[in-house]
Formats: sequence, structure tokens, C-alpha cells
Amino acid sequence: MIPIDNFLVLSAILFSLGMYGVLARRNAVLILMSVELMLQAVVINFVAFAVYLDPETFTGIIFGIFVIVIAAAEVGLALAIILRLFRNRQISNVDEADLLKW
Amino acid sequence: MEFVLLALIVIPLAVCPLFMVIPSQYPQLSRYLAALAGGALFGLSLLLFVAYEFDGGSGLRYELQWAWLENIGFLGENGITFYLALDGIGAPMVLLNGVVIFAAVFVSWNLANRTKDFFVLLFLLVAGVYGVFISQDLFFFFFWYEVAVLPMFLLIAVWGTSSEFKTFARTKEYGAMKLTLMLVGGSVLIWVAIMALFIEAGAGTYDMTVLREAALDEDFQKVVYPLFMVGFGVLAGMWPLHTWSPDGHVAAPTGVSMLHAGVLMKLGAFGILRVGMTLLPEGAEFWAPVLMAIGVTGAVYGSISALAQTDLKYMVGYSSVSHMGFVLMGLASMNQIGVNGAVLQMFAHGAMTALMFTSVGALYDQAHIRDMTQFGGIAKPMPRHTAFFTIAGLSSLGLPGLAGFVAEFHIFVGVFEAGYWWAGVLGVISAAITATYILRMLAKAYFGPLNEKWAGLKEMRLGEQFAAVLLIAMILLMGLWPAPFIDRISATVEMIPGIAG
Amino acid sequence: MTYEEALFYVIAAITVAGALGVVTARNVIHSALFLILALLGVAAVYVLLASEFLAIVQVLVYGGAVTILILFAMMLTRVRDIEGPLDGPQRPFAALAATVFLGTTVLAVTQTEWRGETDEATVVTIEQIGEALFSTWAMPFEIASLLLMVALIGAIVLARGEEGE
Amino acid sequence: MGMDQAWLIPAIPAAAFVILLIFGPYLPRKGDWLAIAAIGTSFILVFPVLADLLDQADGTTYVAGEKAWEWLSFDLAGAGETFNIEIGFYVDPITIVMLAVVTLIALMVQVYSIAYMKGDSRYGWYFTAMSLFAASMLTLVLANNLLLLYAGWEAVGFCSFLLIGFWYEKRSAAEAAKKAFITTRIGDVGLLIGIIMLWLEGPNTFNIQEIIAFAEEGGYETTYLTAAVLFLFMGALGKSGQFPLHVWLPDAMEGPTPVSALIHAATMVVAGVYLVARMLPLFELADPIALDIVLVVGLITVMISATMGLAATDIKRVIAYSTLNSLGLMFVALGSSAVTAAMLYLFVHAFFKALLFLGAGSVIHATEEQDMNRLGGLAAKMPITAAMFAIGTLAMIGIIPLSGFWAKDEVLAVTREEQHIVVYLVLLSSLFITGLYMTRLFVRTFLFAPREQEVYDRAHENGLLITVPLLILGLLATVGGFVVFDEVGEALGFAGGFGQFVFLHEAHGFEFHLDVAVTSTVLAGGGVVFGWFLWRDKAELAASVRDRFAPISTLLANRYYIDEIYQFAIDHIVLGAGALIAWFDRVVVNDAGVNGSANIGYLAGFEAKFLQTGRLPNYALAIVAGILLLSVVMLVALV
Repeated sequence: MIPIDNFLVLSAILFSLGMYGVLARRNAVLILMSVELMLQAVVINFVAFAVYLDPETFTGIIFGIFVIVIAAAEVGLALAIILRLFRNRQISNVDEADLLKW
Repeated sequence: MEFVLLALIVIPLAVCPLFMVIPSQYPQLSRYLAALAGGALFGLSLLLFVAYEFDGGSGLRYELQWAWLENIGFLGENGITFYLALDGIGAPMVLLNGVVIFAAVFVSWNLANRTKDFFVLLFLLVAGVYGVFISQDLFFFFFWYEVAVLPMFLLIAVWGTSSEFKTFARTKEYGAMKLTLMLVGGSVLIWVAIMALFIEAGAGTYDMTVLREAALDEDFQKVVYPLFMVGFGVLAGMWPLHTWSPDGHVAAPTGVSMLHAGVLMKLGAFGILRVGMTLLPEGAEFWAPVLMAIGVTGAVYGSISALAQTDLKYMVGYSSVSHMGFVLMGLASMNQIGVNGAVLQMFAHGAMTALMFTSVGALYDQAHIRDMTQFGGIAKPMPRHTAFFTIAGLSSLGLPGLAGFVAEFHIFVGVFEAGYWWAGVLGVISAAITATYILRMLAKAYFGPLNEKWAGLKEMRLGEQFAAVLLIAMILLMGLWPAPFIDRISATVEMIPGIAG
Repeated sequence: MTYEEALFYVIAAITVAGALGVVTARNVIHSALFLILALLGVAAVYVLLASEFLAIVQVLVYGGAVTILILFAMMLTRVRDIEGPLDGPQRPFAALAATVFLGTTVLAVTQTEWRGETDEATVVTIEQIGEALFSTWAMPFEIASLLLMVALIGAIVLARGEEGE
Repeated sequence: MGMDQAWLIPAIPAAAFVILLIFGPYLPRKGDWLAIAAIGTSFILVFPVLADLLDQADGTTYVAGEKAWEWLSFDLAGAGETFNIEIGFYVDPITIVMLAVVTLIALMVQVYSIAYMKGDSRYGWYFTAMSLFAASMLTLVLANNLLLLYAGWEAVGFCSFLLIGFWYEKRSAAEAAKKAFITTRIGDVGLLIGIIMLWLEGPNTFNIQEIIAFAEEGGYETTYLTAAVLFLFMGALGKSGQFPLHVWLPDAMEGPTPVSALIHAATMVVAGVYLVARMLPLFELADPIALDIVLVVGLITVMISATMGLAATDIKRVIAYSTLNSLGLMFVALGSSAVTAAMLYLFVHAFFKALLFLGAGSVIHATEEQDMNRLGGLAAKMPITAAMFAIGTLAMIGIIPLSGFWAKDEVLAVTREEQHIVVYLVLLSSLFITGLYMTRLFVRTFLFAPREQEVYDRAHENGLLITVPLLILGLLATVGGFVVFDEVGEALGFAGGFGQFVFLHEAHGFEFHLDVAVTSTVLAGGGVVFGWFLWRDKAELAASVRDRFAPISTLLANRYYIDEIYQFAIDHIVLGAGALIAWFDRVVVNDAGVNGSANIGYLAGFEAKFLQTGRLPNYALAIVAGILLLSVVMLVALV
């Protein structure tokens, strides 16, 4: 069958790509999307551990559900903030929102 | 008697809330209360000094020990205790503090701005000073040390004066800030050293009587002692960490200057002796030449700097640096005579410098300048003031019959005895330079033809005269009959480990 | 190589390709579309992990709600009109960091001796999940719902704007 | 009443001082009677002490009286010894001579001062300070240990400061007082070091006799002892105004004239002589260079003061130079180990010098003028003063049979026997100069035509309070020298002449050295005669001589520029060093060190704040970098 390592490496690749996206992108929405990738990677990890190593209590799956829930909430709020930022300052790139410095 | 000791801390702390409840539109009431408390403290201090008698051991009497924290974490039996006791070094220091606070209250009598707040802070400071002199627990020693240092910031920043000089300016905020930061910097070193000492001793207690029995490793002592030496040295006006002192004096109001130079600077020297040399004798021995060099540098440097000052407060401030240099020299001699002299000098300098500030303050209150070159012949309108200032000056230049001579002589003999010839010679020369700047000041400001501008000067207020007489009494007492001081100090100093004959 | 493994590699390739598209696409809309691809890939991974429930939730929440939301946000913020590159100046560092991270993680994963069954996924039934969710995890579940509501209200407040705007 | 009660002698004026200080303003006549009564009592008390000393003496072997109280004492840690300081009094013949001189002159001067200081606004304070001076000086003389001696030493210096600066409203008086105190203080640095040195290697005591006994047993190393006594001698240099610390004494004339008579002629300035005389056994045990230095210093002082006396025009200054001259002679005697000669000179010098000063004071009091160029011809108006002044002048010059002659010849005889011939010749030449300038002083002040009519008109003979002390001192200055004769001494109840009372090793009778006497009289007399011709009438001869030797006379009038050199050194070196260190303290220690370290902190913070770019990606990168760093570290640690 499929060894657990496969899923973990997949998760690592997804997470790295998400991290690259977060660090490299300028646009807020794109960063948000990268964050979503990272969250997905995490959830894969959780579920993999749950079904392979801990099928009795499967906390990982429950955690995965919660992560998805919170991700949904987070996306909603984040997009609201992005919208607000755009409306107020016509900015949609995060590196232009640098008032909070020095 | 134990509770008299306790009262020394409790009275000043207890009057603070009393001041707070006095409505501020009755400043006179605050003054009476301050005089009462000051008088009580003076009386009790005198009582303790007179009653103290060495009875063997390390000289501690009237012990009072209350457990506070013990058997918690790294604290063992008697971990931190509220432990008060008086020894022969503490006795004259307590007396000094009593005299100076009593005098300071009278000198501060006419202070009109926020009178009661001033006295609250002043008495808080006094409580801290008493605490340091009589605490036998290292933790509380440090605690009171901080209590004594911190009110100074507000006292100077709120009630001080800013000064403009030809080439530079010194605001009171600057003086207060520098003083506090430098002293707190010293405290950091002290606290690090205290913690190291506590851990190394492994006794699980801050009780100094226990700690002095702990045979600490010699290398450890050599490493930790400089922390105490420099940390306390900052407060003792140790060169080159002295600059907070003259600037602080210039900024501080008179009463605060008196306490500051008269008592507070003694805390530093007292700390070196009580904590550094007593608990780390081998470290002290190792670093004694360095301390001697620093002390003698401070003595000469301070007196030469004083020579160049025209501002009276700067002159007195630098003379304090110089005289505290003598104290450090005495301590560094590490022998009986020299250390006795150092303690005597602490007392002598405390009384005479408080007297000097009383005089300078009285003059400044009327004239609103302190530049000696702008005065001239003011001995005529202010004869008593002149006499008081002259006596203080003579004591500081070491005229026999006044306190300064007794102290300085012991220090010089001790320094020579310890084999520091160069330091002894420089010390004597520094005393001669002291004569030069004192007389130069007298000749410039007090003698010569009367500057008509100052013909209207009036004699010092009666309260100030009382304060001055009180301080002069102390100077004369020690100068003419030093035996009571020597008897108390010497027996205790003899018991300090590492003190040679 | 079993057929399951083969299937996994195919799905994983699709997912990684989608993710790669998300972070490298020159067009924002393409990015979003790549995201959908990646999310669906992940849902398939869940199936491979024998968690059908999660796969369903994934498709519903992400494939539907989140993607739509993102597309709306793009529309509202007129991302097509943005001038300048989509990537910031620190892209090389980002690549380096991601590579290092990948390296260390893969190293950690392959070097670790996992305790227990590592070759065979055990099936967790929906009944089991439901039971656990409403008994053991009842409290977190309620809190999560509260959080959702707060987020909802917050999003409305934030997005609605002030009066007279 | 005997030697054990000798402490009363200083104690009575001290008590008077305390009373005057506190109650003085409320006493009738400001308490001058109290001060005089106190010093009078002290004077009377000297006699029972002397009688006791003579009673207990066996021939010329004197048993010194000593009495001491413990002042402070403490155990030395681990040494098994005690550190003691005593207040103790010691009476021996030298002490008696000093006591007699101090109390007598002080009494005379204070009586004189009643008239002289009358009407001064600080009349009471004057007598208060005089009492303190008397007490201090007597303590110095009687002290049995070096520390008490030092205490008295400093106290007389302080009184001198107070009294020179008595009229402190005068800028010059304030400056002179300061100069006197500081200059002597420089010497005292040495004195204190010397005292400590003697204690350090010595028998753990400050007692003078014990230290001498210890030294005689060879307790000190010779070079060490030499250094110690030379440090002691530094103190004597300052106090007795010897070269190079002589500069304060002429300026000290700013004080009231009676003060000059008492402090700056008869008593305080001879404290240095007394100290060296007291410690002479140590000087002898030390390397011979020590006594040679004493001798050379004395000699230099003699010569420069005598020559400077030629150029001064202020009558008090001339007398001050003559004082320096005499003090130098005493040191020359001491340098030859001749205590007898030195003390004899000290004894008679006190009389004639006090007489000269009081006479000058009489002139000043009457004319309110002390510049010789404005006086002259006063003998007619002030006959008693002029006569007494003449006695003083001749005694100072050393004309037989006045007291100065006997003392001076003792010194000359000793130097001729003990020292190189050059020393003797130099001393002889100084006699000639002394004759010159003393004659000049007298001639210009009292004889020939008055130079300022207005001043002359003011002149008048003073009252009894002034003339009686003058007459008494005049008598003493005339006959004081006869104590050298054994017959006179025996008649007074002593074992013999002065040489059998005051001596170092063994008593010796009086010897008249005819050759010395003739030579000295010829030279001194020659000086007088030559001086008479130089300065008689309008002093045309002197003026022409002065013009011919203009560079020299300028040099002398400017006092060899020594004051200027010192002033330059003070202004540029001492005050310069002060200004430099003050600048260093403010700029380097404070601004660069203290403020600098604060500024470094501030600047570091200022620069570091730019790390906060406010850009989200930067922060994110930082976070990631941190995490990666940690994970790599952990990986390395675990693998």
C-alpha cells in the first residue's frame, strides 16, 4: 500500500510552495491563496498521522475539520480586510501598506 | 533597643502617609511634622550611638530577625529575613544620618513648592539609608539601597534648579537622569554580584552573618569583588564614575544635596566595606592596589578640579569627589588604621559637606547666583555664615581639632603603613590642594572689599543657623574627642576578615 | 508499485502542479484557477487516505465557498489593473527559504522511525467521526461555530464600510 | 604648681578663647581684659614651672617633666599592639625659653593692642583670635608628641591666617592671608609626611623623646632617617619663611602691626627653629647632608633677605626682611648643631624684633603712614619711640653690648669653628648689609628733615599703653644678651649662663671670642657708618649709587622676581592644570564618557529601528528565517 512517507513528503512540498508564495508574492489575495496551500499541507499531515498512526482516537481528522472551518473564517476576514485596504488606500499589494514602521 | 533600631526605619516610613493626609494648603504643618520626625530620628540615632558598646563577635548588637521567605525554591533555612542589627561601623553612620536629616529639615524649611511631597520623598530616602546601615540581610540591604537611591530622581527633577554656564548648561532633568542612571547601573553590578555570591556560598540564605563564614573560593572572590567595588563605587563617587555627583549637586535643592553628599555617598563606601571587603576578603586584598590607585586619583583629580571651579556648588561637589577618594584610599589600605580612618572620614565628610551645602544653599537662596567671582567681601553682611563655611572648609582641608584631620590622618598613616608610599604622598598633597581651593574661595567670595551689590544680604535664617551649629557640634566633637568614634569603629573593624594590623 | 501507489503519484503530481501554478502564474486569475486544481487534488488525497468525509468537506468549503470568495475579492480589488510585477523583490530569498525548508522537512520525514503502522491506512468511518465530534469534541465544536459567527459579523463590519462612504 | 601643671599655660588662654568666642560681644570692653588676664596668668605660671625644673635639676642635668593623657587608642588587628595618640606636655629648658618668650611677648603685644586697635570694628574678635593664637602656640611649644605639635602648628598657621586677614575688606590683606596659609601649608605637607615616616619605622609612638631614644639606638636606617628629617624640615621651611618658601612673610605685614610683632617676628615664625632644635638629635643621626641642607637654606635666606631689605621702602617690610635674616641666622646655627646659639638668638631676637615692630606700629599709629619715603625726622616728635627703635636697630645690627651682639657672636663663633670658612665669610658680609639697611630704616624714618610735612604734622608720641611695652621691651633688648654670662645666670637662680641651661649634649660656659667680636663689630659698624653717609639728609648718595647699579637695585626692589615666578607658576601651572582637568572632566569624562555611552545606546537604537520596515513580506521572511535557523540547529543537534 502507500507508505506514510509519501503523504508527508507531499505535504512538505505543498507547504514549501505555499511558503514560497507567501514570501515571494506582493498581492494580498495571492498571499492568501498561498496561505491556503500551507493550510492544506498541514491538514494532509494531520489526516495522514491520524489514519496511519492513531486510528483509535483519530484526533488528526477532527483537527483537520477544525482547520478547514477556521480557514474558511480566516479567508472571509482576510478578504474583508483586503477590501477595506483597497477601498481606503487603493492598495492591494502588501508591501505598499507600510505605515506601521519605525 | 532592638525596637529603637526598628523605629529608625519605621518612623520615616510612617510619616510618609501622614504627610499625604495633611492638606497641602497647610505646608507649615508638614514642616512641623518633618521637624518632629527629624528630631525623633536624631534623638534615637544619638541614643543608639551612645548606647552601642562592642561586646565581642563581629560586633553586632540589638539583633532583630524576622523570617520572610524560607525553604522555597533555592532559599533554605532563613532564606530571606528582615534582619536588623547595629555594629560599630553602623553606629556612627546612623548618627550621621540622624544629624543630617534633622539639619536638612531646617534647611528645607522655606521650600514652598509641593512641601509635603518633598518631605515624603525625603523621608523615604532616609528610611532607605537607615535600612542600608542596619540591615544584616543582603537581600534587604540591596532593597534599602535602591530605596535610598531612587527618590533622588524626583527630588532633583522636581525641586532642583537648572543652571547655565558660559560654555555649557546643566538642566535639573539632566542631573537627575544622569545620577539615577549611573547609580542604577551600579546597582545592576551589585545585584549580579549578590546573586553570584548567594549561589556560590550555597547556604541558601542572604544572611550576611552566615555568608561571611562561608569560605568562598579565592578565584571566585577575585572575579566577583570588582563588581561590588565598581557597583558601590559609583555611589561613592569613585573616579572616573563620579560625574553624576557634581552635576547632581548643582541641580539638587540644598536639603537634598546635604543628604546626597552627606549620607548617600557614604552608602557606596559602606557597601564596599560591609559587603565587598567583609564577605570577599581575598578578593578585596587582590584588588586593593587598584582601589588605591583609583582612590588616590579621585582625591587628587577632585581637588584639582575643584581648584578650577567658580561655581560654589561645583567646588563643593568636586571636593566631595576628592574626599571620597580619601575614603577609598583608607579602605584600600586594608589595615586597621586606614580602614578606621575611612569610616571616620565618612562621618567627617558627611558632616562637613552637609555644612558646606547648608552655607552655599543659604547664600544662593538670597543671591540666586553661585559664581564666587561675582561675590566679594560678603563676610561683612553675613559674618556667621562666613564662620560656618570657613569651619566646614577648614575641616575639609584637615585642620587639627576638626573632624577632617582625625580622619585624614588615620587614612594617611594607614596608607603609608600598607606600603603605598606614592599614594600617601599624593594624598597629603591633595589635602594641601584642598587648602588652596578653600582659601581661594574664601578670599574671592567672602573677603576683600564688599561688592555693593551684595550689601543687602542678610544673615542666614535661624533654622539654617541651628542646622549649621548642629553639624559643627559633630565636627568639633569628632575633632576634639574622637575616642567615642574610634572605640566603636575600631573594635568592629578589627573583626573584619582580611584587615591587617 | 501497486495501483494505489500509482494513483497517488498521479494525484500528487496534479496537486503539486496546481500549487506550483498558484505561486508562479503570471496571471492572477490563472493563479486562482490553479488553486482550484490544487484543492481538488488535495480532496483526492483525502480519499486516498480513506477520509471521505474530509474530502467532501474539502470540496464543499474550498472548492465552492473559498474559491468563489477569492474570485470575488479579485474582482472587487481590480487585480487585473495592478501595475508592476506580481512577485516582490525578495523572491530569491523566498525560493531559498522554501528549498531549505523542504530539505529539512523531507530529511526529518525520511529519517524518522514512525511508531505503529506506516504502510496501511486504517479506515475511520463517518459514524466514528460524528460520534467523536459531538461527544469528545463538543466543546471545541461549539467554540468553532461561535468563531465562525464572529468572523462573519467581523467580515461584514469590515467590508461594509463607514456611513456615508 | 610645678611641671605637671604646665598644661595650664596653654589651657588658660584656650579657655579665654572659648569664653570670648561665645560671650565676647556681651562682655564689657568686648573682653579684652579677659584675654590679657589669661595671657598674664600664663606668663606668671611659667615661673613656678621653671622653678620646678631648676629644683629637680642636678647641676646641669635637667629632668624633663612630662605628663600625658590618652586621646585615642585602639588595638591593631592581629598585631597585638595598640595604636595610641596622646595629649601630652613636656617641659625642658628649650620649652621654658619658648614659653617665656611667647607669654611675655604676647602679654606685651596685647597690652599694646588695647591702644593700637582701639575703635576697630572687630576689636573683640581681635582679642579672641589672639587668645586662640596664644593657646595654640603654647600647645605647640609644650607638646610631647609630634601629632600634638602638628596640631598646634596648624592652629597657629590658621590664627596667622585670621590675623593677617584681620582687615579682610582690603583685597591685599585677604590675598596675603591666603598666600601665607597656602605657602606654609606646602611645607606642612612635608611635616606630616615626616611625622608619619618617623612613626612608620619607629616605635609605634608619636612621642618625641621616645622617637629620639629609638633613633639613638640605631632604630632607623640612616637614609630613611635623612629623608624623614628633611621632610620635617620642609615644615620648618614654610613656617619660618626660609627660602624658597619665604615669600609669604613680607606680605604678611598686611596684618595689624602688633600681630606682626607677635606672630611674624617673635613667636610663630620661630616655630620652625623650635622644631628643628627639638628634633636636632635626629638631624645629627641622619646623614650629614641633612644638617648641611639646613645650613645652606639658612645661608641663602640670610643673603637674599638682607639684600631685599636694602630695596624695600615700607618700614614693616624692611623689618620683615630683617626677621627673615635673623631666622636664617638661627638655621645656620642649627645647621652647625648649635642649639645654644640658635635658641639664644631666638630668645633675644624675640625682644628686639618685637620692639622694632611695636616701634614701627607706634609710628604707623601716630602718622598713619608706613612708607619710608614719606616719613623722616620723627625723632623730634616721638622721642621715646625713636629711642626704643634705635635700641632695636642696634640690637639687630649687633652692636656691643646690646642683646643681639651676644647672640650673633655665638652663631658666628660656632660657624667659624664648625663650618667651612666660606660660610663664615658670607655671614660676615651679611652683617655689613644688615648694618646698611637697618641704618637706612632708622635714618629715613626718624632723622633729618621730614619728607611729607602733612604726615609729620600728624605725628605725636603715643600714650602709655604703647610706650610702656616699648620701654619694657627696650630694656630687655638691651640687657637680654647678658644671660650668656654665668654670673648673670647664677644671680637669676640658674646653674650658669645660657649655655648651661639650653644645650644639646653637654653644658658649656660662655667664651668670648675676641677676634670674632672685633671682626663682626667692625663690619656691622662699618655698615652703620656707610649707611649713614648713604642715606643722610636727602640720600643723594644712595640715589646715585642706586642709579649706577640700576639692574641690581631693580632686581632687589622686585625681590629677585621670586614672587613673580611663583605667581607665574600658580597662574599657568597650577590653575592651568586645574582648568585642564576641569575641562577634561567635563568634556572627556562627562561628555565623551558618560553622555557618549548614552549616545551610543541612542544611536544604536536609532539605526536598529530601520529594521522595522513596516512591510509584511520582510517580517514574514524574518520569521521564516528564524524558524529555519532553529530547525537546522535542532537537526544538526539531533542527527
